[in-house]
Amino acid sequence: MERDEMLRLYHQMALIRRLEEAAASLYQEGKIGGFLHLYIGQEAVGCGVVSARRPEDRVITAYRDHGIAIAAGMEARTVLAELLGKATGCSKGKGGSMHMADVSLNFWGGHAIVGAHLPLAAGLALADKYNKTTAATICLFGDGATNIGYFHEAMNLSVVWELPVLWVCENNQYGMGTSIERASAVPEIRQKAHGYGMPNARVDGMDIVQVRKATEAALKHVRTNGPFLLEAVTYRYRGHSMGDPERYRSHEEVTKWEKNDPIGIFHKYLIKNKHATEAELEQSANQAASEIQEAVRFAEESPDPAPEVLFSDVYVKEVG
Amino acid sequence: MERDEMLRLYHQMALIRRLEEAAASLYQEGKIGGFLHLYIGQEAVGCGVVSARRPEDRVITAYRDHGIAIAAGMEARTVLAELLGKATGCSKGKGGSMHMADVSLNFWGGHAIVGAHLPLAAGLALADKYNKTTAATICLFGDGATNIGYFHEAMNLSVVWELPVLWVCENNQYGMGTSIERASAVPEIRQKAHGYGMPNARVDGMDIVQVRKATEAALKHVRTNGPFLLEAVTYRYRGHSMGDPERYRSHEEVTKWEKNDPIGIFHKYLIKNKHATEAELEQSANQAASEIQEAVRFAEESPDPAPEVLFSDVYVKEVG
Amino acid sequence: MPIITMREAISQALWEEMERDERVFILGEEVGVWGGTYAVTRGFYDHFGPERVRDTPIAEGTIVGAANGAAMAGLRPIAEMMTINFAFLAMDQIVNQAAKIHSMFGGQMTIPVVIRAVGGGGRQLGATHSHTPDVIFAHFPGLKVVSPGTPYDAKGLLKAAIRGDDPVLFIENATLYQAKGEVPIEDYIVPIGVSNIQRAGKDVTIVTYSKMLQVSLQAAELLAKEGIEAEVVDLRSLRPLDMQPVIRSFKKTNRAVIAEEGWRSYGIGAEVAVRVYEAALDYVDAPIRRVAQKEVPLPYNRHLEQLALPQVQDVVEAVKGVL
Amino acid sequence: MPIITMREAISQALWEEMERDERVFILGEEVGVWGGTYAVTRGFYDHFGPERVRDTPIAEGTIVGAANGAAMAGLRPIAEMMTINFAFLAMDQIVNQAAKIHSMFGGQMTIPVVIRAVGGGGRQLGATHSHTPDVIFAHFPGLKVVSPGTPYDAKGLLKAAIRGDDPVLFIENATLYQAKGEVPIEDYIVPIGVSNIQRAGKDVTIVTYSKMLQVSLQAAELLAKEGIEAEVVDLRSLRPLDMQPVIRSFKKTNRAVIAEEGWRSYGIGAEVAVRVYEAALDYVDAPIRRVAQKEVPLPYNRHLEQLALPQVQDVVEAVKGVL
Ligand SMILES: Cc1ncc(C[n+]2csc(CCOP(=O)(O)OP(=O)(O)O)c2C)c(N)n1
Ligand SMILES: Cc1ncc(C[n+]2csc(CCOP(=O)(O)OP(=O)(O)O)c2C)c(N)n1
Ligand SMILES: [Mg+2]
Ligand SMILES: [Mg+2]
Repeated sequence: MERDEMLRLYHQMALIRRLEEAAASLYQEGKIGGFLHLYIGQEAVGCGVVSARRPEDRVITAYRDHGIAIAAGMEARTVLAELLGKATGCSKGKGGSMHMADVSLNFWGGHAIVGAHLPLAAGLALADKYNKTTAATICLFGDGATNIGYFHEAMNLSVVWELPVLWVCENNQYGMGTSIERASAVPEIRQKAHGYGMPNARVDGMDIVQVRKATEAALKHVRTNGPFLLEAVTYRYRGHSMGDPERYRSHEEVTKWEKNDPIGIFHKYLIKNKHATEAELEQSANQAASEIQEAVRFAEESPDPAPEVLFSDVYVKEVG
Repeated sequence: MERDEMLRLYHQMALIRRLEEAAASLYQEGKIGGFLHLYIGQEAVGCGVVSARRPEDRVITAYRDHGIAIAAGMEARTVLAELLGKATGCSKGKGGSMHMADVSLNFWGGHAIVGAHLPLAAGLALADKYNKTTAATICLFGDGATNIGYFHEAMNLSVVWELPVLWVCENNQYGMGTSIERASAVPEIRQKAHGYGMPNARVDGMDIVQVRKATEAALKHVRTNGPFLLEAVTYRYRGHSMGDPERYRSHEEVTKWEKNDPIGIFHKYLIKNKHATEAELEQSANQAASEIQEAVRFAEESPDPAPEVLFSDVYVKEVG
Repeated sequence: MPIITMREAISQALWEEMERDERVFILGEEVGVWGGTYAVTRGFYDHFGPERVRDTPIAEGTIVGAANGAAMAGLRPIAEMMTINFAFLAMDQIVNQAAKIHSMFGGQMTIPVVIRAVGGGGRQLGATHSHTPDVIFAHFPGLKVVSPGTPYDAKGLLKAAIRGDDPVLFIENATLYQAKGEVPIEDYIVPIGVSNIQRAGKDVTIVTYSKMLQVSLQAAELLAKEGIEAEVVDLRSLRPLDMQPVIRSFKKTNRAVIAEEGWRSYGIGAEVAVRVYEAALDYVDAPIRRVAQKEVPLPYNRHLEQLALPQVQDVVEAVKGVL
Repeated sequence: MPIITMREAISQALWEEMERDERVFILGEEVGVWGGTYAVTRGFYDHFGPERVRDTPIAEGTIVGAANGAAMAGLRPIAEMMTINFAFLAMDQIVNQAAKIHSMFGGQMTIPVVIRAVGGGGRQLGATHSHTPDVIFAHFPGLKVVSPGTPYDAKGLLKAAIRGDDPVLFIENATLYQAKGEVPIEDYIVPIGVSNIQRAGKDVTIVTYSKMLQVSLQAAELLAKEGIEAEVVDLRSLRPLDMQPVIRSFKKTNRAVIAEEGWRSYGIGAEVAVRVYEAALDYVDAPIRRVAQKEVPLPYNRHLEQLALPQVQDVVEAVKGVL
């Protein structure tokens, strides 16, 4: 990675962290409704993975999607506007937290039914193959999603059809309150690739440098040889969504992982390797904070969608 | 295996063969409707697997179920009566070819939606575990069924819950007209067990002695350690169902496998090891033929269900 | 009689039935350690243990499928779909296995399974998470479909479902969990398939169920202030569908409004209205009106979502429209 | 005009659209090498090759899901459900993804996917394989649901579905594949969402679609012999539902029968009847009758199955009942 790219990613991770904190506050103020799933703790995965793509590579993920949206190039204010259900949001206020997308950024959403976007990803990749392009599709999903039938069907199909898709499991150890040991037959997600004869790797998802490197290698494979399963081991510091009683894990466990903070790790790495000074990083972080402040203002001041928008976009051409 | 047991199984295999031939004729005569999936060529799997069970062990399978019904102890005439839709059929004429069952024989059907009975099998096994019995559930399914989500979910659940279930894949190389190579990411079904860390074995499904032995070992494992995946490599000599144009395989391929006929193999084995004489086996085969003749007569002479039966058994107690 | 919430009523029914019958157990996502996503099974895991309160992987088809299998083998499973939106993934097991197996094998097997599913919109969950698809399940013979509107009915109907031998889809509405009502201490059941007059009136018949029962009762209060006395009939069960109280009421009022939360087209209201016309055409003084959800995927934005959902005022206006 | 079968008409539509537009391709179980379970795509694999006629593993949810994804990316996939019974396994992708994605992301993505599915009973396939569940799909806004009753309509509607930008569930009836009718050589489309008078009459309106269109036309012939002239309206599309020709006909005849193959309760007939009442109550001379399937899981036995399915005679009697 170039120095500039590293600083860009550091800033991006900081931006996501601030964004999610702001979202939590707005939720508590009652300005965001529905379910809100924060990405705090997992920033290195999204930023590391998505930054390795070429512009023609598609990205698709589950409902824990704010961080991925930012990594894909969405502006924080567009994310926040969508969270507030505003007309200026990426989905015009119709999608909300779980349904962020920007097709012009090759970011295909934000999907709320666990596992349902894996076949969608297979289809996106199929289209690129059909059109004989060299684009790959990057599909992110959680550890819990690997137990549903969709996962199996999509893995299998991607191998049988040699689809250019990179499957990225963000293994944050829990699907809601169910630890991987209580839900999955195997303790490491990468093992599931064996059942499909699919090449695979497991990487420390708290270390963006590792994630980036592993993704580059995986994407190289995908472009020429078809699907690859990358497992990134990570952790979410907050509850599954707002209002999670968190009875399923101990405070100690969370604290232990917080010592491994992905932003902290990257910070140390940048300083140690003299890619940046403390002052530069502090400035970057401060800038992220003010960007978010500005973005919140934008979102709050944006208008709600007009009432008649309710009936638009149900069909491409309206029908009786 | 005792000599008596071997002769019983030889007879059973011959009986199934004759039964299926009779069914094919009855279908051509228009006396059987719907779909008809014959078991010809796969007899060693069903007879070998089911004969290894204890009476308390449950058996459940897919729509290619006539052979399994016989192996589970159903009389040929009850099978044929069901095929003809008669009131004397095992399902009172309501189920037909794809839905044979006899709960008193611990045979839980005959299920026509590919993969749907795998979760049912998990549930049957769960009940035995819940009730702290030592019974196992034997669930048979095809190679094609291993690509659907149900397979994955049921495999995973059986490991997570340590269910006493023996998964038996009758790999006859095709799901309808799609060869395993064209539908499955891995060429051997047993490999799929790796994704669940599940013990597994692959056995020559044309050789009943091997099948029986493998099943005994597998069931032993299941009773104490939970699920096991047994792959039996076999072949169906007839089309997928009646009316299959069979454009997907060559005549030579079928002929090659016919040389491996499971009844022929067992025949040779019994003679070679002096378990039986040619005369004994011939008599057994002849007896099977006349049993089927008799069973066809019974089925043809049996009455149709009364019209009012249409409305019975929709609910346990009729409701308005 | 104690006044408790819908959540408590459902929780009590589950608890008491598990105490009463060892064959009853619960399986689903987050029903155990978490205590139920909507806190309905809080405390169950500690009391009944992991064998009877089984957390599952995320695999709806197999949650219902395993419940069906366990039911075939004589247990009485209660399978929880975290929300009814995920029941689409278990559709085959619900309408094609649970609903058919008893009949298809000539009555040999029974499927005494209860599938609990939380539905409804109004919480800004977006289009995929806001369904009220009750009608599509009610279309299938072999299945029973129940959806209570009061704590009393919730407890009594759920007990009936658990004790019965048929598969039952038991649909709860998330926005009703806090609704309160009187529930006796003593054991009771409410039989499945009996509609119920929730409010007597003489001017118009409002037919409804679940969340829209509460909305309709509020509408009836407003109408009463204007001197219009609405009779409110709660269907409680969508299959079997008991039309007798509806017809009886209609023959008295000659005017009806049907209020449901789901989409209008091919909804509950269509069937109910047609049956009224079939049974009482001569009594019809005005076309029966249907109050339902606007026919769009529910949007996230709060105002748009509320615009799409049927409101008290919609019921009031529909009533005035038939008078 | 050439007279061809429904099977040929559908096959022609697929073939011609694949020739016309490179983005159109087919995926499903046995669509390729086998030539389609019902021989609809026979010859396609050899002509268009394995990239455009894609045999899939048995995985309905992912067949539709991958089709949805490919559609999002600009292709025009035609996903085949070998039978509509298996569409329950793709329910989430059909009603919760295909039907919502365009709206949910504010119009950014379109899902120009066609899902072909063969349905219907009468072939002794047993309860799980004999569904006519059209109504449950028609309940979902965002999806279009089409089900033709003649070769002409099949070809024209399928072409419209393929060329349109919305997700369409295209339901065929297996017992209609041999039905014959005139189909022009020239390219044409039949717009989705337009009902059609298939037979003019003045005494009664029969509203129907798909297989029951043929049954209703036979009934109309029998009735004509008794001097009763039935007007037969073919809905062709269940969502959007075009009621205008129905209402217009009803205002003339004042009597209606609705004939569908699926179960009565919460069926197509309920919605159609209610809309007639809503629009033309003053014209109603007799309660509208519904002809439908008996409310049981369809049994295997031929006689029982036929007893359960709506027959020509049932339509005749229903008509006499409303006269
Ligand atoms: C099919 C389906 N079932 C259940 C849910 C409810 N649900 C939402 S997120 C979630 C946990 C998913 O865990 P995982 O895949 O590990 O992702 P994470 O939340 O950890 O990022 C569940 C059960 C859902 N959205 N879809
Ligand atoms: C969910 C589902 N999809 C498709 C079908 C149609 N179908 C019936 S049998 C079959 C092939 C199954 O192959 P396999 O599992 O290998 O079993 P075999 O027929 O070889 O015994 C298919 C596709 C079905 N019954 N259910
Ligand atoms: Mg997780
Ligand atoms: Mg096979």
